[in-house]
Amino acid sequence: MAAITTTAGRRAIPWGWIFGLGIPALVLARIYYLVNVVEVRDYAFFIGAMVQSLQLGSLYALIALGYTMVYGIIRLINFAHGEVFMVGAFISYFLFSGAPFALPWALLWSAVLAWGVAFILNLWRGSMTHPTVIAGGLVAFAALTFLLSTFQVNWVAALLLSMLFTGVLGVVIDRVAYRPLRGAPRISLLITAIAVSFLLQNTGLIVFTRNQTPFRPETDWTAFLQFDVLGGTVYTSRLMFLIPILTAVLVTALTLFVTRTRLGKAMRASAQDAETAQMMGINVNRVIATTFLLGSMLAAAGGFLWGLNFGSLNQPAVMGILPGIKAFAAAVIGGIGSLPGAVIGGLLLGFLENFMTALFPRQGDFPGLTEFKDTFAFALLIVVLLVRPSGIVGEDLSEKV
Amino acid sequence: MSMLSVRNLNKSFGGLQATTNLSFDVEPGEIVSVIGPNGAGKTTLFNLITGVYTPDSGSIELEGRSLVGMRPNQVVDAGIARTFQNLRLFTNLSVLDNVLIPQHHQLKVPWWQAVLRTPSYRKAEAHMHDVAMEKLAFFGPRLMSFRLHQPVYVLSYANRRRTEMARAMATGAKMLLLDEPSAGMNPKETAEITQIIRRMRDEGGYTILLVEHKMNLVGEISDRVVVLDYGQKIAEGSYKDVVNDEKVLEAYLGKRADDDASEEVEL
Amino acid sequence: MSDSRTRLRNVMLTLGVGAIVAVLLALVEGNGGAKLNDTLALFAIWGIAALSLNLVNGTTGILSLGHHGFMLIGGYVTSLLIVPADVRERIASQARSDMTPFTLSLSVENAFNAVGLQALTTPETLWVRFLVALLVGGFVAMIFGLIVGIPSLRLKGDYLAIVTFGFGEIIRLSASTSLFSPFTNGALGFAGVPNDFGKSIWWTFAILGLTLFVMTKIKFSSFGRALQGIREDEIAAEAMGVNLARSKVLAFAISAFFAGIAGGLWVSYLSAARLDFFLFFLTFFFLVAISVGGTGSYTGVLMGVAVVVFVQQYGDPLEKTYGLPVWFGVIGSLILIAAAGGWLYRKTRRMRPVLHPLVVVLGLIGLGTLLFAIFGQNSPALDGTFQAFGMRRILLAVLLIVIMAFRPEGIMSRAEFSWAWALRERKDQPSDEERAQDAWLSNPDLNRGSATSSEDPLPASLTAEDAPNAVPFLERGTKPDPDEPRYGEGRDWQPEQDDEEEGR
Amino acid sequence: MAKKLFALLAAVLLGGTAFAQGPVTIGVNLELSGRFATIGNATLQGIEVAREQMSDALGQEVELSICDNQTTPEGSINCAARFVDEGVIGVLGPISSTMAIAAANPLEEAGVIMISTSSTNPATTQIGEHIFRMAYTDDFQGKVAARYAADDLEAERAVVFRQQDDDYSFGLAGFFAEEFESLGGETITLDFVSNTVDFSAQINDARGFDADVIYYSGFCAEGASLMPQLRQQGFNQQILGADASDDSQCPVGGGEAFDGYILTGFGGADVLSGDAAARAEDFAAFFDVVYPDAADFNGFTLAGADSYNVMVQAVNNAGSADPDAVLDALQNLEGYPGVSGDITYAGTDGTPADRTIAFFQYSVPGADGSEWTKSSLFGIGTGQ
Repeated sequence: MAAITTTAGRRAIPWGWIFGLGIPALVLARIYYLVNVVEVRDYAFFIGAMVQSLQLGSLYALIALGYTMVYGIIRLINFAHGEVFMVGAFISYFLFSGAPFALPWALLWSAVLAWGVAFILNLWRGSMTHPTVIAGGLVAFAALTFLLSTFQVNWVAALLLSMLFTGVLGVVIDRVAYRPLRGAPRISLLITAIAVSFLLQNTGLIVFTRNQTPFRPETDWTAFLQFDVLGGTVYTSRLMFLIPILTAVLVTALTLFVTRTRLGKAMRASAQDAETAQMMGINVNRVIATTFLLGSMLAAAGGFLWGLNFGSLNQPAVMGILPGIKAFAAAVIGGIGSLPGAVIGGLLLGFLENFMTALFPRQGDFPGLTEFKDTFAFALLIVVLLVRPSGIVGEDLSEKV
Repeated sequence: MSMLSVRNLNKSFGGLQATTNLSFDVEPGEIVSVIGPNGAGKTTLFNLITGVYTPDSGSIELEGRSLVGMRPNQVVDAGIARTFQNLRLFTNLSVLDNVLIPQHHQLKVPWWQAVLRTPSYRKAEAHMHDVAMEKLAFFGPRLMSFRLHQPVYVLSYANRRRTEMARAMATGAKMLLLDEPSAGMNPKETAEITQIIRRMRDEGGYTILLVEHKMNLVGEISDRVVVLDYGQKIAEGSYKDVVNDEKVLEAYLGKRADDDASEEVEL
Repeated sequence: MSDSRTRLRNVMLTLGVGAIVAVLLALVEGNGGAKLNDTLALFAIWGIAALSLNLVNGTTGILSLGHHGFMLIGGYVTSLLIVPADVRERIASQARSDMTPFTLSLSVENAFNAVGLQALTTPETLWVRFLVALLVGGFVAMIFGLIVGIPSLRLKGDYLAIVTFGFGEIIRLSASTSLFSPFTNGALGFAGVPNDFGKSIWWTFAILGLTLFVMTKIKFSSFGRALQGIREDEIAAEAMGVNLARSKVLAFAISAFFAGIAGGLWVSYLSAARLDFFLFFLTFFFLVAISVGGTGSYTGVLMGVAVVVFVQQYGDPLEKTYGLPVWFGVIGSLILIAAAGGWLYRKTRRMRPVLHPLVVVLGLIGLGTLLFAIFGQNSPALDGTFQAFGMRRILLAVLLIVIMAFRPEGIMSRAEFSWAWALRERKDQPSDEERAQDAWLSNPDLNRGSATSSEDPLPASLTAEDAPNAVPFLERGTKPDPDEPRYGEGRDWQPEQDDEEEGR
Repeated sequence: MAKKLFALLAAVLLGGTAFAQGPVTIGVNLELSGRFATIGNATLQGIEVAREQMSDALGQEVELSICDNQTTPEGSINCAARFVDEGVIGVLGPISSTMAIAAANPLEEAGVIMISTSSTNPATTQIGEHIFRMAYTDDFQGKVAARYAADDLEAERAVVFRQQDDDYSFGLAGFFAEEFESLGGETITLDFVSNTVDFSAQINDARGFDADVIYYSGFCAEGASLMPQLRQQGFNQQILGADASDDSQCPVGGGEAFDGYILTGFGGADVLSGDAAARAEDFAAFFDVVYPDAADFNGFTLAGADSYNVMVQAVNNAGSADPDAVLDALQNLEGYPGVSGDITYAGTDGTPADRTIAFFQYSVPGADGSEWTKSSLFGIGTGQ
């Protein structure tokens, strides 16, 4: 827990406004300088960079939401969330690409996911030996084996099914690895999260594939798109519309669920104080399972769109690490524990990465900031954690003596 | 020159005014008790003195040196040690270690000499060991011999209280802040603690500032009493005249229904 | 036994064991294969790194995930200083390498020549240059350790862990950028680092012994106690005068120094310095070693490292390609064992119903797969082979999850191997004489009969309500003063309930 | 000194078969899993088929001790340590320079011969006299590509994409840029690391340079992401590649972005001249019998086969399994009739003289790159 007691009232300087207005002004000035004075770039290029940042930012936001929700409820930095994002992407690949799992792996996956479905039903039916729970489990097992081993679907169904499967997988991870540690100190919980992330990485290498896979579902959303604006041409694709819109839909759905439904209210209550919520009759285990379910579903959506955006998926052991940690940085920058914070943080990080490399291009012997592209996220994460651990939107979670 | 002088101390958390221009002094060798109903700001006062919180305004001076803005370990260097209301001992370490750690800040030997166990380090270690034994001996044979090396979580509640007191003394501080030392103790143990506190003052030469709820202990041992209510000092003086003070009764027992203040109330 | 005599005895015993280990190593190096030699060297190198990480994780209670970053710095500085001249020409001649003539001239050999120690630049005295390069690598890593230590003053718990992870990744990612590539030869790194130090058991075990010496001396010194105080309760430690800033930064710096040394040896072991030798999996392996072995004890950490190195080096049968029937048989029997374990667990805990549906379902699946594997050998579904690439890391990950769930404090938890423990000198177990005296102290009335040698009974006046100025009752220290008034002669008082021993 | 003594001691004590006339074992250290799995397995098939053709040396059965280095330097080092323990007569592979350099150090010290089937980085054979290679070197491959870009494509400005954490790609990009600039052209080099998927930053840098040709010295794993993104960002210039992209992963992974992609690689039958072409053809025929459905029959397979042939020939020439005898037999091998052209090690530092390098071109009609074809344009010998 961040242990800085930020005493209110001392902040005379409105940092919010200074950064809020100052940075955009600096960026515009630099763009004007690059376009008119040095003539290295044209306005269209920056609009293109803006579009790319929006796409990348939405992807980071989708993953960051998972981090924020899990941290809000059980104060755990879910290191394995990056790998859940990877699993979601690969399951959707196997579903739409017509390269179904071999029978043994389909059996393995469906056994795990069926047990997860049974566990979810158990949360609502009370005990694992309840007839509907067992029936649900077996039906899920049969359906999943069939689906994973023979089926080929179009990309929309693949996206939805992969979200469902990965959601259930998230619940299974919580049930197996994190539940025995409910009362444990948070450091051992973090170490288990690291272990789970390594486990998923290497299982991915065995179950999915060992080298980079092309990710090209039959969809015309990835068709190229060029339009001329302000004297230059912007090269992008139709994804420019699909990714932000789909992200907006998912985020509003999540916000509606959290604010409007009873379970959502229970989630917010448990985020405030899990013990008291339990005393108020809230089944905290059900709430935590729902949090993992929703967080993992969003991560799976993020994985699918990530594949669409870049056209290929990295090998499982590597794909989830960098996006996972950058999304966590986005969650912290936005304010860990608050949903809007995660979205803001994600978009901010997307803009930072794309615009820093666009604003400081290669000129003469100045090599440009391309090499430092990945280190921005870490640098920003450390600065935010030191200066303002509660993030842009988040509230102060300091610890009382 | 008073040992501790607090001059119009103010501290507020957001809206809540925890301490409002509180001033009092503690003379060397004196035992002063701070009493008041729950939430009167007693523990906040301790946290302000020991540097855990920084006051909004006002001054705290130990023998003339201002403590405001010091980190807790600097306050201990200055000469004030404290015990905690809810026993914050190093539970997994042995009793001996618990009493050796407070002396670490006085160790002048650099770390690499400690690694090489140079004679100067061995001498300092032996000295620390003797000081620890002397402080523990203060509580008689209970904490000595075999119990020295047992982890603290094995000890009984009373022994843990005694270890915490010994730990506070071992810091080499001149002044002790005891936060409800007799909390959770039966009458016999309370009496024993009363003796010990008096001996600490007489033989150990400590100046003691005490927060306590048990009036018989406060009455028996304290030279002066300061009464706090809602962060303000409402009375100060010897135990006898403070007990009958009108405002103190009001603070503890609340206003009488028919406000007939003339009657003398035997506490 | 007087204190100095026990210390002498302990030193002699330790030297004896050291000699035995040296003899064993001599035997092994003689005819052990290259693989066994490599495994022992790897055990020593990773032991150094794990011990230094445990100084921060175990002793000070701060989870640091940036250890691979310090090893990278140590490794690269050591290799920059020690790489032989012909490799430097090859790098210089390489098309477009970013290394400038200045950075290429940074070597201990040139430094010795400049300083006039020509005698030490001969091939025979390579070990002197390697030692100097190792120490310089350690110091540079130590400086980075100080930098990473500073955020640890403001942050705690999982936030601090993430910041250290961030530092580790920044170091790794920026090492190949144009800012640092003049020093690190970009992502290519250095080949041809002399590996007769990293691979030689003598060097690695000597440095492991040195690390163990320093770490134990720190842990059992006043500085080590202060660090453990910080682990137990940071607020209480600061309230007792421990300077948090100085102690934490000290722990980080020493840990980073030895991480740099381990990095230098690791580079020499692999005879090349490349960025993908210092990925996060190194820190993960050390984390497994520490958590499995026991965070509070160095003996435990070394046991953990032994487990990790064994799995890493001799785990390759796990990753061979086997026929599908073999795989099915293994998975089937594993599920069966899990089911049997579940059944046994429920039986011993007398949970109702013993045959929980999950146990039954698992048993059926396991049996089914096993039978299918045995009898369905030649059916089309089972031909073809399969290789479980990365199975060793899965095994380590599962091991860590299980350990964290069932025994978070590790095998040895805080129990440290010491000669006193080995020779049964348990100081914290009371002898029966002391036990009697303690019982008497708490309940003089009850034990009046049994307390045979009660020369130090409880004071009579302790609980007399009507004694305003009670006589100073407790005697000083354990030796009773003859002229102190004897207490406990015949006054009557209620026996009080001071329940002495309530265990945790 | 201690090392040599130890190596001999280990060899003898371990029932070292180096001297005794036991079975001749040849170590095979290849990337059978991980990033270069397709090229590694293609090379292994080449070695196995060559062993089918000629399975005995000195009258004994030749045994292959296969070790998968999982495309990691430490895996390659472990394999090398295993071969030192087993006392093999020689080691074939690895295919890539990074793994080859990692394995070459311990093998050179233990005095074991190593022939890297397709490592083209000059540094590999410079490690020691026991280290040979079957392929040409990158400086030749870079020069030829640069000359083709400057003369045939009349390009003045070239963008070079380089994978900075790989010896092969780093060196090759350097040689191309050096030669291209010496021919009066102008180049900028853009770096990426292995497993990069998002090339937007590098493409942004390339945009300001309006190049005529793009040279890619990386592997197919990253190429399959880079090429589509280049096409999407409006870069329609001709793309030149190297032998690392001679791998089915490229056209299948990159799809139609690889249509018209020209690459340099190991010469197959149709670029060799005279009887070398004939030998290559009947090897290809024999190969189809053993592996009818092999997806990748390319220069790597031929290089694997020739490495095996040359090793066995050296053992036969030496007449005994003594490492030093085999070494100098290999060192003055003259004009061996290999399936990938004549092989001569005499007078070289381990790089065979006069290897032919071929220019191929991909044509990928369908969008998803399922039916791609690779046609060879022409071949150039190292001599010219």
